[in-house]
Amino acid sequence: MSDPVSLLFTVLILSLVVNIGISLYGVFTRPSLVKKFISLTIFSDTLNSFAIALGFRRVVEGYPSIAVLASIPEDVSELAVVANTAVDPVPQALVLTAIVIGLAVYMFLAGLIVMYYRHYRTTHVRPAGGGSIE
Amino acid sequence: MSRALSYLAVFSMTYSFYIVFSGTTSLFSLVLGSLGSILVTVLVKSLLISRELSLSDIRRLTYLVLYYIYYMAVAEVRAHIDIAKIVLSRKINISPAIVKIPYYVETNYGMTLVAGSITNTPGTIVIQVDTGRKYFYVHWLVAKTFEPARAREDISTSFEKYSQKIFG
Amino acid sequence: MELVPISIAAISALLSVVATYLAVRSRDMMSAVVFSAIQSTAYALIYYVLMAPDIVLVYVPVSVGILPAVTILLIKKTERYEK
Amino acid sequence: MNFREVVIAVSIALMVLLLAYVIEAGGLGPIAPQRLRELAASYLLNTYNPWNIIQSAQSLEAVTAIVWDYRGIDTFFETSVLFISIVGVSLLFRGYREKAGISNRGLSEIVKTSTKILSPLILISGLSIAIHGHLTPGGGFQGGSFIAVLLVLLSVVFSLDFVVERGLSTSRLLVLRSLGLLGVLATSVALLVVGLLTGVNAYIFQNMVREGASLSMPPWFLDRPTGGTLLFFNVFEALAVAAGLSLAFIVLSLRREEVEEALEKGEWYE
Amino acid sequence: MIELIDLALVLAGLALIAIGVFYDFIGAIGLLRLPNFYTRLHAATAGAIGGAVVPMIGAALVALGAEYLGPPRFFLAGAAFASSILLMILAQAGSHALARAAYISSEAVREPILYDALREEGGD
Amino acid sequence: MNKLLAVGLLPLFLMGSAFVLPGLSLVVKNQKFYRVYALAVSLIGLTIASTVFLETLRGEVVTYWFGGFRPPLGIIYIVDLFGATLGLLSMFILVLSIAYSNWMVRSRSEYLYYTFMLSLGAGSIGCLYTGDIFNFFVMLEVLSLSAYVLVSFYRDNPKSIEASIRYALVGMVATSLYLLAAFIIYGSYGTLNMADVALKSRHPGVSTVYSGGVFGNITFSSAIAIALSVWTFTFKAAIFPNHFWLPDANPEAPTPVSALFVAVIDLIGAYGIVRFLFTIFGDGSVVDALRYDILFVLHLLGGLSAVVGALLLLIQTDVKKFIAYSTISHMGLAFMAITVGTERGLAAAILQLISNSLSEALLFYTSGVAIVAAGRSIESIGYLRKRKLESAAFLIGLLNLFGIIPLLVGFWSKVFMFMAFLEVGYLSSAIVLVTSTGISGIGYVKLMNSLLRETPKAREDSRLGNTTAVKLVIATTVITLLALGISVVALPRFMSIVSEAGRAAVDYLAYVRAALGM
Repeated sequence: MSDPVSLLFTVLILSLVVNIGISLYGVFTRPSLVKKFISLTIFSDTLNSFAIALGFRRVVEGYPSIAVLASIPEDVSELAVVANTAVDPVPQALVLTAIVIGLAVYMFLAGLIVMYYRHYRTTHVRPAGGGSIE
Repeated sequence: MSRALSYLAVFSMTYSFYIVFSGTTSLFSLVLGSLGSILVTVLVKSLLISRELSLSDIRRLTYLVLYYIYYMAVAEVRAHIDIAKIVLSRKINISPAIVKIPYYVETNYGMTLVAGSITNTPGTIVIQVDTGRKYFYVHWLVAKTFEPARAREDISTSFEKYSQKIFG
Repeated sequence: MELVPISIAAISALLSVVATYLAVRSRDMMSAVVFSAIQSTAYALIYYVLMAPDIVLVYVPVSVGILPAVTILLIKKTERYEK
Repeated sequence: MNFREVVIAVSIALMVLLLAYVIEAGGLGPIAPQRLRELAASYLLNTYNPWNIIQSAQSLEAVTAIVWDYRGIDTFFETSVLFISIVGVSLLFRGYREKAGISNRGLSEIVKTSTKILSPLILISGLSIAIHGHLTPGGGFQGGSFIAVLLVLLSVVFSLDFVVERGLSTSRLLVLRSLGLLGVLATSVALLVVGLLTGVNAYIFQNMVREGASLSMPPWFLDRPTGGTLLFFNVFEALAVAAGLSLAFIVLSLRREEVEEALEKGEWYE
Repeated sequence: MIELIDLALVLAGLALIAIGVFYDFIGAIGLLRLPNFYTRLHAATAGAIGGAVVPMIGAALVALGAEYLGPPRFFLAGAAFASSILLMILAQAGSHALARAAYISSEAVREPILYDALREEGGD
Repeated sequence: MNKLLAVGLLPLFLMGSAFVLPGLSLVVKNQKFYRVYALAVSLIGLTIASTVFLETLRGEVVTYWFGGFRPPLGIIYIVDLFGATLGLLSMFILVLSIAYSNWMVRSRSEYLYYTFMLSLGAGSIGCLYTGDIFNFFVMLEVLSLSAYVLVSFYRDNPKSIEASIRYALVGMVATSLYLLAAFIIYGSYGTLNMADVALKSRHPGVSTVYSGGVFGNITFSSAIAIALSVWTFTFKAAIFPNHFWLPDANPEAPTPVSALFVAVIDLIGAYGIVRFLFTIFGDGSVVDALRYDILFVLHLLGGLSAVVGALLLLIQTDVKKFIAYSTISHMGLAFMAITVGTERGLAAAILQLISNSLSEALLFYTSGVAIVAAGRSIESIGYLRKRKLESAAFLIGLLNLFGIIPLLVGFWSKVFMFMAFLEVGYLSSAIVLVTSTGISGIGYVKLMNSLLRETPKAREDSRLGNTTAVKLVIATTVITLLALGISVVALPRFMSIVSEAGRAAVDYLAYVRAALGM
């Protein structure tokens, strides 16, 4: 923990974790569906950021590079150079998928909320139907 | 002939932007990009050009370049110095007004060029355009006159002169 | 050397906590959208610093562009204030 | 703050504390480590590796290679989730009349002309991002969302009527979306179909030569690698995403009267 | 000779960038000091043209002069120049659309204003 | 490993056939075409699923490498007897439901309805076949989103929209938590392959090709990953504290979809629990101590939801809600059997899942006829009195759920569960089983009673004129129920298959060997 970079990184990850908490609180306690919707987008964004932070690494000297080969390599040894400096590409690929999936669900949810408003003339969760939203 | 020319104009604009945007000259990018540009040209040509082009339009293009240089050099510098003076002076000394000024260019492109030039010089912003009666409504930071004809002389005469030559 | 980018990331993460809190607490939906856009921008900065340009290219149109646009459409079609 | 909210807040706080503890206790390895995970190193070593083509995707960009080749089926179903969502939205608003009453005013002539000039530039930059997906950061989804932004811009600046008159009605957009997805599907089974026809072993989502499967997509186009299937995936995905996102936006921005009219002539059988 | 031209290009570019910094500053102060939405928009225009287009051209000149960058410098210059042109199109359309929307919806305060031709004719 | 192309092709085929439909809608306007199309597609799907089942029946674990990459590098589908059995079950119910929809669903947008039916099938098969933790998440989303859309299919009904929103909001949180679990597993195990994780959770020192060794303190991370994913699965399976969505969403969906819910979504919840707690983090893994606690808690929750479901079922006046609560009760029983932790318990749970899915579907199919004619109240069941086949089938479905006729599979599943509880000495669980059966029995008798009092038709509906399709579907389901019940007694091979399926879920070594080719 004496290392300042680790300390800053801990700050980053802990604030993401706090964000998870705040947004989940918003999803479960706010009465307005739109507010729930916004909180939900923040929630899944935070999970994605968490994964990106997982994929980050430090290199012996300098700053890590992106997971892209800058030019067409001439022989095998150039590949090892990239593997020694690049960040982890797997979480990025997973997050790419997760972002698109999230967008898909949110668009449908938005349509549902508009329809809900057409029927009930409010975006607040109705207490009827035997219970609250969660 | 003239039809092909209009396609060519849109194509060259698209393709040159593509080359600058992608930033490579590898054959891969050039060939695929030309295919893509042809596709885009076919898609948007009717949106962009209502009147087919002719060779005389080359002359117009030269005017466009000249106009651009003049515009950057003279009008913008003057307007920028003015607004710097206003902002930095001890007491803000402005007399804002919305004035009506007529315009005489024929095409929408010409109108947009004039309006864009007016808006891009600090101190004047086109708030509304009346394409039927051909009037701009301009918000003027330091209005010298409320008279349409006089205001036109102060604001847009020089822009319009070139715009008429370029777009008719 | 690597201290500067990491501190940018840490600061924007802290900023995002504030933005998230305000977005969840505010009663005006429009300002909630604005705060969530601020939070998204902070995240985009984090992704950029953490060397994920692909994610930035997806995230900026989606979370700073499309989703706020959809949310604003949603608010215009429904109601603006929470009880 | 009633009792329920307190319970929820406490349980969420507990979860957050637990998560923080797990991270701090090294549950995910050291924070900001120097070592790379072995799997990530394998991907980085193989993403462009003509000397060991059996595990290579022939793509300079590792993320696109993972997204469309190593984990291709993930991405296929990811894009079908988007498809389901978009078709779901249009199912939700089914029965509206497209042309009636949609605003045909748009913004002023100045903005319209500026948008006209910009439209080919936005289109070509979206295409460029998609075409170079396997060479530089970016890819099909990114390019597609660029193009979708143009269609959204057109429908805002010129009005929906204008977009529909130009042949991009919602039903056409849905067909375009389907076509893009069918392109993705066709690319993913292309080598399999060839293999079945010629009696050679091949895999679903096969790209280059693999263990016991000798077929391969073209690895090079002129002077750059194509990443085999990746180029086709990116282009088709860009088409699908552009059509899909603009479709969803148009449907979501329908005005109240139209939707209500559709609701009134409802068709609710049980 | 070529070095001299390069140097001149770089110096001219740096001068343009310096002007850009100055006008960004002007734009910021103007946003604070000017009284209402419409007048502030003028300051923002100064920030967009003087503060973004001009330094972009400066960056193009610097890139052209920086020979050690090799052939990619032409792309840098081209990209910077192209974005300056794009900015000029976008900035005017954006300012105009903002002003028009604000005027039509009457969201922004119009005062102080000496004369309003648009209102006298009933708008639109 | 290209042994069985069918495994990899099935979800892709279903999804691809769904893609075509919106495009076809411009060409073919006649909605009848889409009914035939969907039925044909799902029948082909059923054929493929049974091929896979027959292959795994030979004691093999079938794998398919997508893109030809070796496992930790690429995604693989890996199907053991357990997954194949459940896959066959859900495809079977999908075919029945689509055939039933041909009769029941009338809309101008029928082609879209079938799009979602097919994608629902693709999602469930993908979940059951996949051998990758992140791919499981993607398929879970395919499944969930199709379900949200189908619940809101009658969008003119305010209740459908409301139910869909409630379901979608919490469902999104649940799947996101699973996503977090997947990220955490990647973070600490450095791999996403289920078999790879299963191997490393038992032997942390092992280093596999491509993915190397573990990366962090796997005890902590496995614990939190299990906690998060188990929460998701209890939500999907509608177990007690997370059961609230099922009685909301299920009745508001079109009846064929309600019938499908049990066999598709609840089933995935149970499957996920078994995969995670038995195959991946099973016996002998680093989280052994915690695993027993979680199993115990789940056992408790299963018992609670069995009793609560049975109690709430008594007060329902809506027949679809009644069946939904009966589902909750029976899923609770299945969970109790799963979390006993023995192979016998798993076998009993599989039998219970099969019996429950079939009979709940049967109840929905038969009551659907009554609902069309006379509305959704419990009394409307009386309409069936004139229709011999339907009323007999309804009775059989109820008796199967009640579990007192030895001819039906429901009886045997309860017997095996009882034996499984006694084997490990869970006397109180056995008592809970009997009690919940008794309580729900009261409800079933009430329903049978309303079958006796004839209700007249409340509305004219053209669909009631021609019910051949319904009769076919109902007859098929009844025959399956009877055949299964009889084969439990008469065919010793049948029970050994069920036990093998249970054993396959526990036998992680065979799973890992097949996946990693060791």
